[in-house]
Amino acid sequence: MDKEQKIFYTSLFLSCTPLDKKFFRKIFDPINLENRLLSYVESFNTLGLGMKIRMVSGGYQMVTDKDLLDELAPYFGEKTEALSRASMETSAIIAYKQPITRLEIDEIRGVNSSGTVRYLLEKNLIKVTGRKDVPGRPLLYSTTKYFLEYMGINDISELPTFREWQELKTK
Amino acid sequence: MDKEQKIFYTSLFLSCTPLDKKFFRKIFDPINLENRLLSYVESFNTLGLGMKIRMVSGGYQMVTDKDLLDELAPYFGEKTEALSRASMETSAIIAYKQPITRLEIDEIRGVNSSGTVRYLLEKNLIKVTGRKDVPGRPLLYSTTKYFLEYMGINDISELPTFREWQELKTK
Amino acid sequence: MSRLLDVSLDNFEGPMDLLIHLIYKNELNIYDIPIALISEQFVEAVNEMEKLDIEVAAEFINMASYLIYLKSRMLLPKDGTIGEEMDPEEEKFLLTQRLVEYSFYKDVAETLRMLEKESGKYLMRSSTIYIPKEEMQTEDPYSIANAFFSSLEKTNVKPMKIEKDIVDVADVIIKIREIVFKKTKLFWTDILKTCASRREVVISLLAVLELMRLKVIEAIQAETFGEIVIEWKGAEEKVNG
Repeated sequence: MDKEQKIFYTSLFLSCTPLDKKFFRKIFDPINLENRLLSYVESFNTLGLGMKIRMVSGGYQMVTDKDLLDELAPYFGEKTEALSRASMETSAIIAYKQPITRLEIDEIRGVNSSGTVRYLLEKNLIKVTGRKDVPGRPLLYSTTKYFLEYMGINDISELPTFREWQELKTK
Repeated sequence: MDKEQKIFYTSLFLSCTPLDKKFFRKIFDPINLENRLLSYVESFNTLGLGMKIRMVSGGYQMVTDKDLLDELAPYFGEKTEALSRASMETSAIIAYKQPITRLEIDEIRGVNSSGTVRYLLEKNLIKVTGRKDVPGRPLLYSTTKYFLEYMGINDISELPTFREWQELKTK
Repeated sequence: MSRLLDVSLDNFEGPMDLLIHLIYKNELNIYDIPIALISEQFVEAVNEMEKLDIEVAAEFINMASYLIYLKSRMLLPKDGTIGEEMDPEEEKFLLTQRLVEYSFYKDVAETLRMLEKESGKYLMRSSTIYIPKEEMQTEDPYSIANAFFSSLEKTNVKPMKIEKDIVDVADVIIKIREIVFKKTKLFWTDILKTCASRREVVISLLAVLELMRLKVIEAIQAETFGEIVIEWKGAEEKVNG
């Protein structure tokens, strides 16, 4: 293996973000470079080490194999900040009652939810989906696709029903 | 290549700090594990990809080859300034006499070491490991795992002993 | 002789370091240092520094006076007095030990310097890569259901419905007085649960403050944002109750 190939691999190893072709044109002989890089990528990926080089947005990135994610996630999964109780409660109300106005959320929770709603909007867990046809035309909120992803479900209908919840609770 | 080997490589790829045997004992079958890990290290290092797995501070770490330093350093080298003589001397004393109080360090060095001790604490090369059971209950200091990593050794016992040093001196 | 000190004081980590330097310069045996010679040179070095207007650290001055004292003791004949004065041979032995130990650590520091240099040739990533959370399951549907239905339940079992728009402080004081009297000790959040509106929460807080002022109850908060414990203090009534 020649030095260029090694530098290609180690550069991708040291950089956790993708490195674009411009970067390699700067440090390597640019003539016919792309072909060489492609062959480096291929020979690396055929090694099947568990990590591989993928091409993204005009660059290269060293990543782990998809099928190792389950094993690696417990140790290298991004630290998620858990939702606060208020956020959990509010997003749950929105999930079950969507589309819903802020006033209706407040009524169920018994407290003002404007701060929490703003937080959930920022976190992309809920979104505005229209206005309710009542005086004042208040905004209506619904959960997002990301909310489903975050909760690990495919569809809102997968959420437990009241009866199922009661059964689970008493167990 | 089996899944265990791939997970070993990708874990080392993802982690910037050395992963110790304890970590792998948790996720792999612990029987005969060390031998398997050693063979994984060897087969990785013989690939000559530019990065290699080194054994340091009682664990494994993926690093780049020494001979690529000049090429990689301009882009990825973090400029860390070398330790001062006072820091070296102080950390040497702590390494051999740990756990040790600051006063005991001062006595050996013949000077006040408080600034140096604070610097080493900030650099995570030493840590507080308790209090000495003497009047005033002064803090005790020991070297950290990072100290081993920084020096590229597995264990303090790899440093020369006083006896070895004396023999060399009197020769 | 002063040429021995060809480096400035800044280059020495301390008096021990300077002593070691002098021993090496004179090619002396560290295990049998001629105290007279070494103390002369040491003092001269310190004087030199003072002449150069370098601020000499107290450690150097201390060591210089110690060496002079040791030298003078060694010149005096042994008079047999034991205990009150130091035994110069014993002192020399202790100084030798300290010097040997220090010179060991000085050499280890050199070893570490080499290790540092070697280890520095390996590059590693400065941060661990974390797998983005989109690829992982973070909350489960049950927790969402639990949050929703629990909040519904909470609304259903509201114990008090204050009909009138304006909540009267006097009423709330009576209510809280009753609750605290019954339970003797409870949390502020227990009182919150009995509140039907935000307005009532505010008035309940005022009521608690008023009852504290009247020394009927006592409220303690152990830490910032921690739970507030409310305790009955109206002793005369509690005896009867």
